[in-house]
Amino acid sequence: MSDDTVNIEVDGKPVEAKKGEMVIQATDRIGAYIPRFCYHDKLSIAANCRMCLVEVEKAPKPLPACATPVGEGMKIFTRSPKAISAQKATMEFLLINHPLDCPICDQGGECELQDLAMGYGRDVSRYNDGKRVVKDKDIGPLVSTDMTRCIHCTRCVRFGEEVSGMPQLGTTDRGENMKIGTYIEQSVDHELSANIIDLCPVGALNNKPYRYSARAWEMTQRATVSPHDCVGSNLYAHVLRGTVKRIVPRDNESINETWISDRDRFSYEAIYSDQRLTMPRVKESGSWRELDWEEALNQAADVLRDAGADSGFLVSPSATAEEGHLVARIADHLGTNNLDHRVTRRDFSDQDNDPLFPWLGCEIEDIEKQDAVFVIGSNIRREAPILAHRIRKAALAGAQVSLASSSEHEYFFDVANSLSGSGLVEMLAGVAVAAGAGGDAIAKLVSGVSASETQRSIAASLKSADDALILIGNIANRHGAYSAVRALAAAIADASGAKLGNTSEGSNSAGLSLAGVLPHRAREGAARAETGRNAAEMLNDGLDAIVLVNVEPDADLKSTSDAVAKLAKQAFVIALTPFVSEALEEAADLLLPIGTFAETSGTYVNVAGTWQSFGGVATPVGEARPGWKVLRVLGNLIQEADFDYVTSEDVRDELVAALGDVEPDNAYSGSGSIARPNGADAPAEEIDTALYSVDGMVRRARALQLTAEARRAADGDDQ
Amino acid sequence: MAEIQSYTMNFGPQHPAAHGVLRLVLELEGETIQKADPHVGLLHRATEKLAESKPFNQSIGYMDRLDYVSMMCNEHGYVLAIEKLLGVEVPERAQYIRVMFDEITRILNHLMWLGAHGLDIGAMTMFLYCFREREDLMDLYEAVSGTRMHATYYRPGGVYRDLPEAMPKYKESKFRSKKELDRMNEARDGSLLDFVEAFTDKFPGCVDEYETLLTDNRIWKQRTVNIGVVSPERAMQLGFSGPMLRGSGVEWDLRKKQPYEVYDRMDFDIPVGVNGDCYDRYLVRVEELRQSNRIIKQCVDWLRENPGPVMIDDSKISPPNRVEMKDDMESLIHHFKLFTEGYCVPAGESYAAIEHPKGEFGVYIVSDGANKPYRVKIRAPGFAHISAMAEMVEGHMLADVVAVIGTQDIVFGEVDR
Amino acid sequence: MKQMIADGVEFFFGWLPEWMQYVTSTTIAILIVMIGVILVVAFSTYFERKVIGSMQARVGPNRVGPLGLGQPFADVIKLLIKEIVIPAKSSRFLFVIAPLLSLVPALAAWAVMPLHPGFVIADINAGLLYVLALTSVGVYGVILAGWATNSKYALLGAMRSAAQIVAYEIAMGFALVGVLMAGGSLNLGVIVNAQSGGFLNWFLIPLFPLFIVYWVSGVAETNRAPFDVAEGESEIVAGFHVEYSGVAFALFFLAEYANMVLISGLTAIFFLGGWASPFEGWTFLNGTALAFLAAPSFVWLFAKICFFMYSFFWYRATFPRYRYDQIMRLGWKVFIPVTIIWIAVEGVMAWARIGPWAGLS
Amino acid sequence: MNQIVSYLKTFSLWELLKGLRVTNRNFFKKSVTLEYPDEKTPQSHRFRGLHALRRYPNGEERCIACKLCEAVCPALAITIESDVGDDGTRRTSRYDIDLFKCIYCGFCEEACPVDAIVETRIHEYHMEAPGENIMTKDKLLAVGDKYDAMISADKAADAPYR
Amino acid sequence: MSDRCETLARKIDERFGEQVRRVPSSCGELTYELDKDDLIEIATALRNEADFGFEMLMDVCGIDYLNYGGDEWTTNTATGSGFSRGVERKPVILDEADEFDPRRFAVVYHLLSLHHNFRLRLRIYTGSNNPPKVKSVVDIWNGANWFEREVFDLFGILFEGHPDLRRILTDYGFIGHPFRKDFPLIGNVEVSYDADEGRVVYKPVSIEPRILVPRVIRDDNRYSADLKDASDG
Repeated sequence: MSDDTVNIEVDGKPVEAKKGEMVIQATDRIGAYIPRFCYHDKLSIAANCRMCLVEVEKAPKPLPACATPVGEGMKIFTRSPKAISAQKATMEFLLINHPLDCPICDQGGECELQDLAMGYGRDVSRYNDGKRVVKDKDIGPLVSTDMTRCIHCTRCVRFGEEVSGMPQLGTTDRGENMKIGTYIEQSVDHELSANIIDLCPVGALNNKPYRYSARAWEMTQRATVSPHDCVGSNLYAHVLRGTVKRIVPRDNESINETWISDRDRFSYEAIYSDQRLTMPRVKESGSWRELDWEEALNQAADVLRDAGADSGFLVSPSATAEEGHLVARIADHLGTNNLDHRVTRRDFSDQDNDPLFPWLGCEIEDIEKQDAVFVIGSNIRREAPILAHRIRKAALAGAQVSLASSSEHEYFFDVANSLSGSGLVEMLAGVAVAAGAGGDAIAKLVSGVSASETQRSIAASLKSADDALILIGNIANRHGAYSAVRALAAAIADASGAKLGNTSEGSNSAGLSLAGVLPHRAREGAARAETGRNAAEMLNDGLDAIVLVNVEPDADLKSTSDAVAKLAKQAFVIALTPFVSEALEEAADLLLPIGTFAETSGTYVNVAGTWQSFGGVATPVGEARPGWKVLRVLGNLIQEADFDYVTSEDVRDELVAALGDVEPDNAYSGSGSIARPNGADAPAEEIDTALYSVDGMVRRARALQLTAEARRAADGDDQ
Repeated sequence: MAEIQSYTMNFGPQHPAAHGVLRLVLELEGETIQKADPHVGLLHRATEKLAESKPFNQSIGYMDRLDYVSMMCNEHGYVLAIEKLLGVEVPERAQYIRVMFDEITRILNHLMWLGAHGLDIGAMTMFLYCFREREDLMDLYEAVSGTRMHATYYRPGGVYRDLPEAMPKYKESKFRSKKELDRMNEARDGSLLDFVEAFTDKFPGCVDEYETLLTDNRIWKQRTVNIGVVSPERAMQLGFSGPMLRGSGVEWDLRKKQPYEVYDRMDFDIPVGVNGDCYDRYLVRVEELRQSNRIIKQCVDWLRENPGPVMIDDSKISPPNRVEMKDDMESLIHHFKLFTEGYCVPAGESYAAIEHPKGEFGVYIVSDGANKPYRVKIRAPGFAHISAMAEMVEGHMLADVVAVIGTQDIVFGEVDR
Repeated sequence: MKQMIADGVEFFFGWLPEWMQYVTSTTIAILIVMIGVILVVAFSTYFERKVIGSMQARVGPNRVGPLGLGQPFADVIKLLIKEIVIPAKSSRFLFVIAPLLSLVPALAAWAVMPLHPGFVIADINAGLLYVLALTSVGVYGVILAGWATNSKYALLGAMRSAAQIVAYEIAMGFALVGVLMAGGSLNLGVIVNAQSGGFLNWFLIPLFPLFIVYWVSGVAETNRAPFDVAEGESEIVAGFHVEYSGVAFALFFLAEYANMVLISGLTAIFFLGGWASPFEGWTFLNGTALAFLAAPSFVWLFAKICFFMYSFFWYRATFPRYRYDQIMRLGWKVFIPVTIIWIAVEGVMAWARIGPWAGLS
Repeated sequence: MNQIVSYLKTFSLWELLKGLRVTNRNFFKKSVTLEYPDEKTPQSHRFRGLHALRRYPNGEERCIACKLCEAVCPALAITIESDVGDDGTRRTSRYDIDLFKCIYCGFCEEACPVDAIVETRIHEYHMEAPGENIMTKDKLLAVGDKYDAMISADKAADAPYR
Repeated sequence: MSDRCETLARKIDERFGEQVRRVPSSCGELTYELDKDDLIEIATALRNEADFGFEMLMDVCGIDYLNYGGDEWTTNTATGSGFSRGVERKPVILDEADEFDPRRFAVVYHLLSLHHNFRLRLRIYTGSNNPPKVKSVVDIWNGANWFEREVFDLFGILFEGHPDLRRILTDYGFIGHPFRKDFPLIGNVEVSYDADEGRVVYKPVSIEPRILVPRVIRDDNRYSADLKDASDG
């Protein structure tokens, strides 16, 4: 028995509790359930619902379990007559002002108030007077409000203050008149804001797009993984009769805790958008004709077979590893090395030094343990809101967070050092100098650079920290001088002892790298005999056939401004896509409908190197089919041998077996001399991530597009 | 000369006297049964498995459909098992109502049996006379529950609604004079209890009529006496219960021996047979008709005197009444949760047996604390009886098979479940 | 009446040769009887349903036409347009011929039935033997139907029917021996005449046990309840005609009812004085408006047939069905001894000149 | 003596004649059956027959798509799809009852918090084509509209017992 | 009643000692668990010995304890995660394992003594064999014949010494044991008439499984006497 434990007794059972922890934490651990509304593991303790009253021996009154620290020898009774009657009384008060809304309330069935009223409350009310009514607030397109139902647990308020850092909800007035609301009429638009839906124990805050469309008891909960960012947040899809009705978080302490970003939560709407491609289509003398799968696939196979080595594959970074593996195999069979998933990258010059299995540099949950974090070229809140949340936690815990990016982004914590403006390479060079980095690789980059105050401070923070992390973000990834940025970052990491990590595009860049969807490197990591054309080159050089896998030429090929026109010039473009858009219609010649992440099974390898497989959760819309199946049949048709996979697991297992045990590793071994980009070579602009246009699904999610954030972005584009 | 061989005959499953879907594979020598092999299961609906997938209350309606001629008795067994696990006490009035309707059901069942048994043996008029009386009882079912057969009336904690104060009446038509209409509506002028009482007054006369047609009739006796004889020891060995057991001379009636509800306050006798043949079982059942009539009368008298609640006053188990549900938060929540989730029954197991018209109807429920039963096993009396079919018909003639099926009072709803 | 027909024929067809006139008049007589019988049969199905319905506290057919009187025609039409299903493994020829075999004898027997004083199609002296012969032929239809169907149920029905008819034919024959002893002739008309002189002269009274035996055997012969084991609805489904449908079934149906009417008629003729009035000899009626009551007439025969038909229905509504072996026992072990004993008793009566023999010297 | 009587009874077919008397007596009694489509047996106002969806007196649909009836339906005969209605309230966009699945247990009616779904007294209905067994929302509302008076009266009569 | 129950329990404990284990019951019923090897010996004694005289076997019932205590709706993890619930149903996979959890399958016997007016429940677990096997009691109580056939049919438990162990309730040629918890409610195959082939054919089921109410286990105070109105008037 160590010093930091105390012995208590819960309902006659001896329990060992940690010193300083609350009674409710001890009881939860042993599974003795105490009812509660306001208490939440991830939030501070408010003790304002009073539901968790328990009897404690020698205490004159029942005590709230969530706000009573354990003490040696404490005897707690969770189900004694006194505790029960205290809870019953609390319940009665809570229900006094609750409206008779259950039948029309979306929370009905999953409502904590209902459950506790059943389990801990009276069965008939004694209250006969009128009930309080509270005016509703409009807090945006994502969260619907019925504030009359609110029981003032203040979880949402605490969430705003403590988790998102953006305190948009608060309480006004007190006693009977207490209300929860926004101080001023404004929408709640933080990228994590919709988590308050999950937090609200009653039906006051609800999911607006999902409003009234289903009941908790009829939906099947199926696990899946977010396809929108490199975190791979764990999700549950709630499915009714094959249709995704809503997405909720799946707890995973090491990835997303209990939170998910709004993007993950609401993107499912796109599955049922008008722009879904429901039948294969072919362009014949300028007009589109629908055709059946057999004909479509035969045509695609014919085109590819004819093109042979003169074909190319552009794969979305959010394609599953299975899809990547199949693409790579088909490309092998055709004898082409023209395949790439790095559709947003512009600088391929140093690609041979790309890590085989790029990653974050540390586990996601370890970010919050860092003492210093240096984020390079990233609008991290938009790229990966969950990572941003972890960094915020680190910052709140005292970590020095430094930023270097083209523009200032808003963060809800104190940023230690911030560098902004154009010239990312120069900024980093200064830090490198300050950190004392040197060596061949960056010799040309740092020559003649001197460090500013901020740069020195950044270097110092990294060097002095026990745990430090340097994170290269997506702005840097898309940077015209990415090679230089990476070389510098690696040098800084080397010099300061910090870990080097990078976020990546899409949800599966790592998986696709491993699968060999690269022009220069095959599946096992072996260099290809002949380096094929990379994403940019494929567009620029005419090919006989180009296959787009879940890539929209106008929005996803960010590195090339005129991708649509370039593709339209290609001989034959086959697009495997869930959606159809004008740009696709212009660029492609054959459209094959594939499923979105919800309709296909597959595997994503997230930025921390975790392989996460998921099954299809929804019935595919129309004639759409899972991408891997389409590729499988295509492979069969072009007579690739050993291509008879029955399930996506077969594909994955083959890939995993081929990879052996490759570990995530960001070690940079560049030795070549990377030239400093001069004025002419420097890219004109850096490409920021827009929160709600990262991929085809998000762009078509109705509710997300109605948010202030999306509207702002759209206005920005218009300018 | 060729050797004489027995031959096989398929009796059923679409045979008019098979009482449903019994398939009997008979080995005959001439018309004499050498061997009988009953095949059951053609009506198997996996009620027990279905019940495992539904909250407790939702299966009540499926219990009706087990033995579809004694609907409420099936419900009774099921709700009793649940009540045992929940440990709740049913209001007294509900207990009397249950007893009354159990006995009404017993009469319904026995009338159905008598009619069908008669019809099998060729006395077709019997069937219609029985149905004439059944009609009144069906009206009673309809008056309390809203359906004539599948009542869904018993609930854990009581019965769904109290007895109505008025019976529906015949309406005028061009076929009936005013006087005739008044005569037809005479018994319906008062409450349901008046109607029941009028029935109990006239019913013994009806039984006399049945008996005149059958009891002494030499053809009836020839067809039933010494047919399908089962000794008391054998009856116990084979797991017989109800009239099948009593017909063999074993005095065993759960209503007397292990009284449930208010049977211990009822005054009635248990008829017992002597020879254990079809005729004795016939006599036992006919006498039960009279005894049930007595019990009903006693219930009517009590129910008249003692108004009161018919459902347990605990919204954790039974939904609150509708008026409260509409303006009371607690009640609405309980209503909502009870109808969407049902109530959870404490973990444990219980076996509730009732004296069903056909024998011991037992419901064994295993609960793991969920809102759905973990396992429901229905011990249907007919299942044990029909398993003895082979033994009972061996050596008899083909026509006796029909008499034995009749005497066993088989209903495939419960045998196959 | 037969004379009337002959006169009419002579009037209209006097130009024909005499044998042609004879043929024509006989044909007309046959037609009258046949149509009459078929109508009676048709309506007896209706009345059976009505009677049994009433006994069972229900209404019976009441939808087709006033009081449901159109029901028989509706049934006929339905049966006529229904498909005849011939089982694949049946013997087709026999399957088709069997219904005819059972119907024809039932109708042919009417040839010797004295329906009205002086009206009988074939006034043959061996009428009683003819009747016995024809009723025995009827069973071949049943046996063939059961055998040709190639179904175990049908075969069982046929065997039951065969055994039953053999058993009861003997009892019936013996009962008729008594009648012919009393009547002194095989000619049915003579037998009827032997019973003239009021109901006290009917053979019913001296031959009461024979009457019972004959009547019950008659019920058994027609396969009617409580002896309907050949059909045995609840045992062997429909017995010999289990696979018959449409017209073929209708023929069996017709035959059964024609047989019922026939048996009713024969019983009336043998034991109830046929066309004779029960009030014959009530001289005080002479000259009054009720004089017709005493006159022998077809109406009386019809009334008696109706009574027996009602009895058929009545039994069906009342009694359970015998088991096959019990019927055999009744036939062989009860009825045959009873008839033999009563024939002996009759012999004594004839010797002692009592009863029907009183007038003999 | 008894034996003699019983022999006499046996030979005189006494019990058979008694039986014949019973049936003959009934022959002359009035039948208990009714002329069905023209007259009907009494029907309880609790009768559970064909379903109907009701409206408020102002014509507004009662149903609020709470789906209690769907959840409580033992036979899974009810299928509801709900959505935000034109006026922003909770409404059904589909309400199907499969009459072939329905077991007429009355639970839907018991569960409905707004008395929208009811089981009426109507029990004489038929279907002619496959698919007609599905009572759609429109059909249910039509039944409710047509028999509104009867339904209201029945429900009012039974209200004290529920 | 309960006195007599206790008396019987005492007698059983005395007579069989370690061979039987009493299972506590909340509703006054007497349940014993015993080893399947002891079944015949104990059953014979229970029937024959005057103290017990269980001359009737009312019921034989199989139970599959595969997911006993499992629920489909997480109801009290609201502390950590959200309140949004969906029903989690594990995909049902037919069990092909060679071994089972030894306490997975049980056979329950309901005995009745007319003489003493007692009821008694015996439970045996089948052990880990696949297929599970127990001894038949048909020789002790002839009425067990069909009950055991039913258990065999629905659960696949074999009864050694049964004279005629055939399927009873399911179709001729049925595959699987439908009451096992790993057998899907909608079944595995459906039958339909195939006009082309001119016969009835079996196909994999095409209907979607639909269960609306999730299985929920609640462990709260709802039935606690203290929650009743009596305590606060």
